[in-house]
Amino acid sequence: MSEMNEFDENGPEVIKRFMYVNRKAPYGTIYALECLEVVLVAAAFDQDVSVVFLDDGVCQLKKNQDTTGIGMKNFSKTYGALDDYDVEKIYVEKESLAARGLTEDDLVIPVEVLAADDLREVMAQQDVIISS
Amino acid sequence: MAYECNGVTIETDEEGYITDISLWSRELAIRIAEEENIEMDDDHWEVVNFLRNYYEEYQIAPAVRVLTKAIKKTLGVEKGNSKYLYELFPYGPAKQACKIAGLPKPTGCI
Amino acid sequence: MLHLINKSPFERNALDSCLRMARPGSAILLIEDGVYAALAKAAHAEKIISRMDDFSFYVLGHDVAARGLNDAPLIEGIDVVDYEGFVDLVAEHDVTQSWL
Amino acid sequence: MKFAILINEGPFTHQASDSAYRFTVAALARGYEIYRVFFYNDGVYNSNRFSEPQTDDRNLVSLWAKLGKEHDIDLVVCVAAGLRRGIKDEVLEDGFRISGLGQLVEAGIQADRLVVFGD
Repeated sequence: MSEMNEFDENGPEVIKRFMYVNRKAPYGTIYALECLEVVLVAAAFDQDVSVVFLDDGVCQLKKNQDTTGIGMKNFSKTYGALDDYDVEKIYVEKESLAARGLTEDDLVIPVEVLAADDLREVMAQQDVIISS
Repeated sequence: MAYECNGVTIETDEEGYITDISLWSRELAIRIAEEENIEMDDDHWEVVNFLRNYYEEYQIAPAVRVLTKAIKKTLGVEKGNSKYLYELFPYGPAKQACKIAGLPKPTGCI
Repeated sequence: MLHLINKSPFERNALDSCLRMARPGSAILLIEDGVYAALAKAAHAEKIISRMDDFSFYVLGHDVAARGLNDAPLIEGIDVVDYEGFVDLVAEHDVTQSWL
Repeated sequence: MKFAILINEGPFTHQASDSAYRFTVAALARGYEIYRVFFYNDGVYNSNRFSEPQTDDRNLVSLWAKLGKEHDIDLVVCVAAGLRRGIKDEVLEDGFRISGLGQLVEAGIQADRLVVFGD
């Protein structure tokens, strides 16, 4: 198994701003889980990483998920580890939350809630945008 | 591959991680450790228990650097460093400690 | 920035979200089922027509033709490109965002 | 200029892989370098050498393999997504290789442009 540091020869001279955009709800499709897996790996490359949740993507962070009845892994707990992985820029679009009747208090982790007008500017500053 | 433990056969994947993590037990951990030439002492258990608690909370086996940092936070700097962890688990805290703890392969391996 | 939309506006909200989140001055390219948003007579046409001043819109001609839409009028002002034009758009813009 | 491509859907069900393929061919025609094509999510199925579409249909698996060979393109299949879906070395078409997700991030770092094709 290769663990971190293997790619150190590539960096840190190139630091790019990577944004991972989540627009899909969890469980109905695998995209939310596999995007999270990318983010956990991406965290090991000394890049500027941010994660965005908008549209149905905000539902990934809903508290109180209980997957025992559907037999799938409850990976909403894993968002709590993002801080340990040094992923600190986590943005949620305000309008998407409101449209789904949710507030910041409904989310599993502390996030930065941004209005579309502000999130737009953060998105515009990225070098690489990976959507799933 | 499989482990025999208390008369029960416990299946693993190709790399020796048990495939049904609900079948883990302390006895099994000792069996896996034997296979890895590790004799479990309190220090090994401390790390294995830490990993299991981490998994319980976050549903992932942490990458090595994350594990090291998290151990440093809870158990102190003399244990939260890779030298200490590699002394306990010579083939790596991920490869061996997670395996012994009955967890999947760490998330965040490149 | 270049935004890629590959969803029909009748099926998903990708176009709506893109129009909400994209910074004016961006380019928006409709591909695959996204090309249905380019039809002048379709119910969603106004969404694009009303934003013509904010964005430059493009549509992938091969996807239009494949869907039998060469005989349907497209919204005036949308540029039709081929795959090489698609490549040029990606090259011209620093970042490409796909609205999957 | 170097391009990297991310493909998140398998062949046949979704047009993503077709679009990515045509885009890649056009980028090469324009003289750009393709730094890497990374196959993720169901995109890993693009490497399954046991795919046998009808003979009058395009075979994306062999199209990718052929294009990769002709232009020396790094075709990388994600190991984690692949294992989940039974895509291992035993079923891998020649010209593809299996590697970690880090290869996607590294492509994002090294390439000037990353284009994502998916659903």
